[in-house]
Amino acid sequence: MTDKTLVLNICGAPYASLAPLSALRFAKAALATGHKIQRVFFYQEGVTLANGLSCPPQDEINLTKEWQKLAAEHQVELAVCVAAALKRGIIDAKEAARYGLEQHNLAEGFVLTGLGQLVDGMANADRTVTFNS
Amino acid sequence: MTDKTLVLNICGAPYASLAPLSALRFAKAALATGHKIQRVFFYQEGVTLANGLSCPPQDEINLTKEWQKLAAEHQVELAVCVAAALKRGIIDAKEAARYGLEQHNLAEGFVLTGLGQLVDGMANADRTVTFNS
Amino acid sequence: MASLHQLNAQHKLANCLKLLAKTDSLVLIEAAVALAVQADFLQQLPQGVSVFALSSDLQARGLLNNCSPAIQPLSDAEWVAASLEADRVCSW
Amino acid sequence: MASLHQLNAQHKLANCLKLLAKTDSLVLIEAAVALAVQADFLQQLPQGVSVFALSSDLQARGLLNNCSPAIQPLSDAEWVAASLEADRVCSW
Amino acid sequence: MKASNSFDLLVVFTQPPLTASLAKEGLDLSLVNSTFEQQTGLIFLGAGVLQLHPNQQPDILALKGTQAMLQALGLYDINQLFVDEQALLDYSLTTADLLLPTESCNPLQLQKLLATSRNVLTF
Amino acid sequence: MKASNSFDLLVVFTQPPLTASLAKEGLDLSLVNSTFEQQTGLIFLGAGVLQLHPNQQPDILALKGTQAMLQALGLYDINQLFVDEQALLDYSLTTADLLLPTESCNPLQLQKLLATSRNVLTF
Repeated sequence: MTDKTLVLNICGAPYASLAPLSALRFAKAALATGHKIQRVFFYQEGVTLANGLSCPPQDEINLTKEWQKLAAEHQVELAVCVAAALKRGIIDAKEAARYGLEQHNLAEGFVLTGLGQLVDGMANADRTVTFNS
Repeated sequence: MTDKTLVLNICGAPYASLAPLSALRFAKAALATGHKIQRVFFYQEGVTLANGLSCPPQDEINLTKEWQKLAAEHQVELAVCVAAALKRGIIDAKEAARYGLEQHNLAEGFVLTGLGQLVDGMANADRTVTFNS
Repeated sequence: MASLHQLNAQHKLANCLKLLAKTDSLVLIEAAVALAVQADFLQQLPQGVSVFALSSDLQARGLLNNCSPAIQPLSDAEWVAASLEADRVCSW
Repeated sequence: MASLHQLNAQHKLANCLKLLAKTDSLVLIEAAVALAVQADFLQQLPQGVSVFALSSDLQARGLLNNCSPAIQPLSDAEWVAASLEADRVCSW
Repeated sequence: MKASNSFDLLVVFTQPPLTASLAKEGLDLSLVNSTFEQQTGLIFLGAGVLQLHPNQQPDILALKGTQAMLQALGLYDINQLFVDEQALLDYSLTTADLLLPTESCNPLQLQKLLATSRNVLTF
Repeated sequence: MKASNSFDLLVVFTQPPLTASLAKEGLDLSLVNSTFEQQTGLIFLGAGVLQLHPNQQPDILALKGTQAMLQALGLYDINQLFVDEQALLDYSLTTADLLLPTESCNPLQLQKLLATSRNVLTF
């Protein structure tokens, strides 16, 4: 049962759902028991975790930072569905330029990408686990 | 039944809910039948409508722009709960400076304000109508 | 002192029914208009409750013609009027 | 070819039950752990389904000690193991 | 039941604890409402009665929970808490089990609270 | 029922039309899945059967709807659509009423579809 490859699919927003927090618990437990998280995909409202401008109260968990930390420590890819993100106003510098916007907000460590990355992940990982809103 | 004062309380996000769209329909019908929209308050996930970086597909309705237009034409106040907004990464230039952030994204025409504006609205309007997620 | 209950999702019906008095009204909006074509919906309501559903929401989902005759379709203007006629709107 | 059904909200139970085979398992997570202390929950399930609930989610809500003995609390590590032992995870 | 209750705002909690931040946002609003000298009543409906379940430990999930806010209600003169009698039965609870003093209400009593309040918000 | 079905991905629709953008996002994923040569099956469960209700006019709400995407499924070789027999009864529908050809399934048949698919996503 050790050394399996996992893909996590996060579809719920922080605050409106517990999806990013539950997925974080799952990811930590998976890594601690010898498995690999190949990719975390953010779809639907889940893309809002990648908003780099969120300022939670100081005494509350900052889920965006927690995911950035986990991804950096364990080389986990944080892939954000670009179509879902643009609709919801999560945008990197490159897309902002393309849309003529002066500001951008994609948090460091997250990458805008296509739905194909989720499909590829589901096809190749040993197990895909979704966290809904 | 004419000339009543209304407050609308929008608690659901665009895409994840129909709250901003239903409230827009309600507001247009209310204005068309002679009533006044004193204030629109955005709470919970509703604050994400005020994200000025959202780029919906060109063939889809842009709800942020629709609300900006309605507000400008009818002098409607678009009040966004500041605590709910900061947590979710909806931030104006002033708050961004306070938090040491280089970017900001509050859409034009929306104002960050306290929950007191909702309480004041409910206490004084003839009717408050909430649009949940 | 009647309330207008505004229901926007089917799964919120159980809680709505706890506060729905027989002198109150219920308006189905958004995806909750699906209840208007559901076989056992009306018999769950207390006798006497007036039930409305937003016309545009029904029509957008193809349900206007299947809607039970006991449920009255409302234009957006009638929705605003019903919200003002009631003593309060309780949104679920 | 058994599935692990991951349920995170009480109101999704009705749809989950439509796909829940008697050889499948069910894990209650997040606020759905409230089902673990609800009087008529277990009798809605097909005979034979193994039911789990996340220990931390129960404890965070004060429900660990009230949880039915027929429901097995899972640590996060056991949750991962259960997700890998099943043939697939169906998240509601 | 205090039959003459009439609230400026009735806040209705319908979800179990730690369902998104719904309960927290409902309590924030209740407290602000009270600072505006508006009479506030709270109803715990359906699974919302679990908001008052004792021994909650939200810190286990690194979450904040609402226990401190619930304890603060009294300081804001919010003392009228009503719980859904049927929900207590569904979750095998009595009012004595709950975190705060509450009044158990049958459907007609709950409906009367709504019928006599100026505004209502559900969370 | 085509007993030998075995899908790489089963996409389950559970909500009525125009419930947020859930159905659209499920269909987007189905189409992309197909372009990756992955076998895709769709189940319309509970109120999800209304996704296939005829005469939808989402433009009345200035919304886009999913009719064009549903019509495109065949071009992507997605022809296996299954509907929940009980839900058809609940909404007084038959498969003949629906926008696309579908197969009506009882609970055991629905459960078998899940048991023989590699991955599943619910919308």
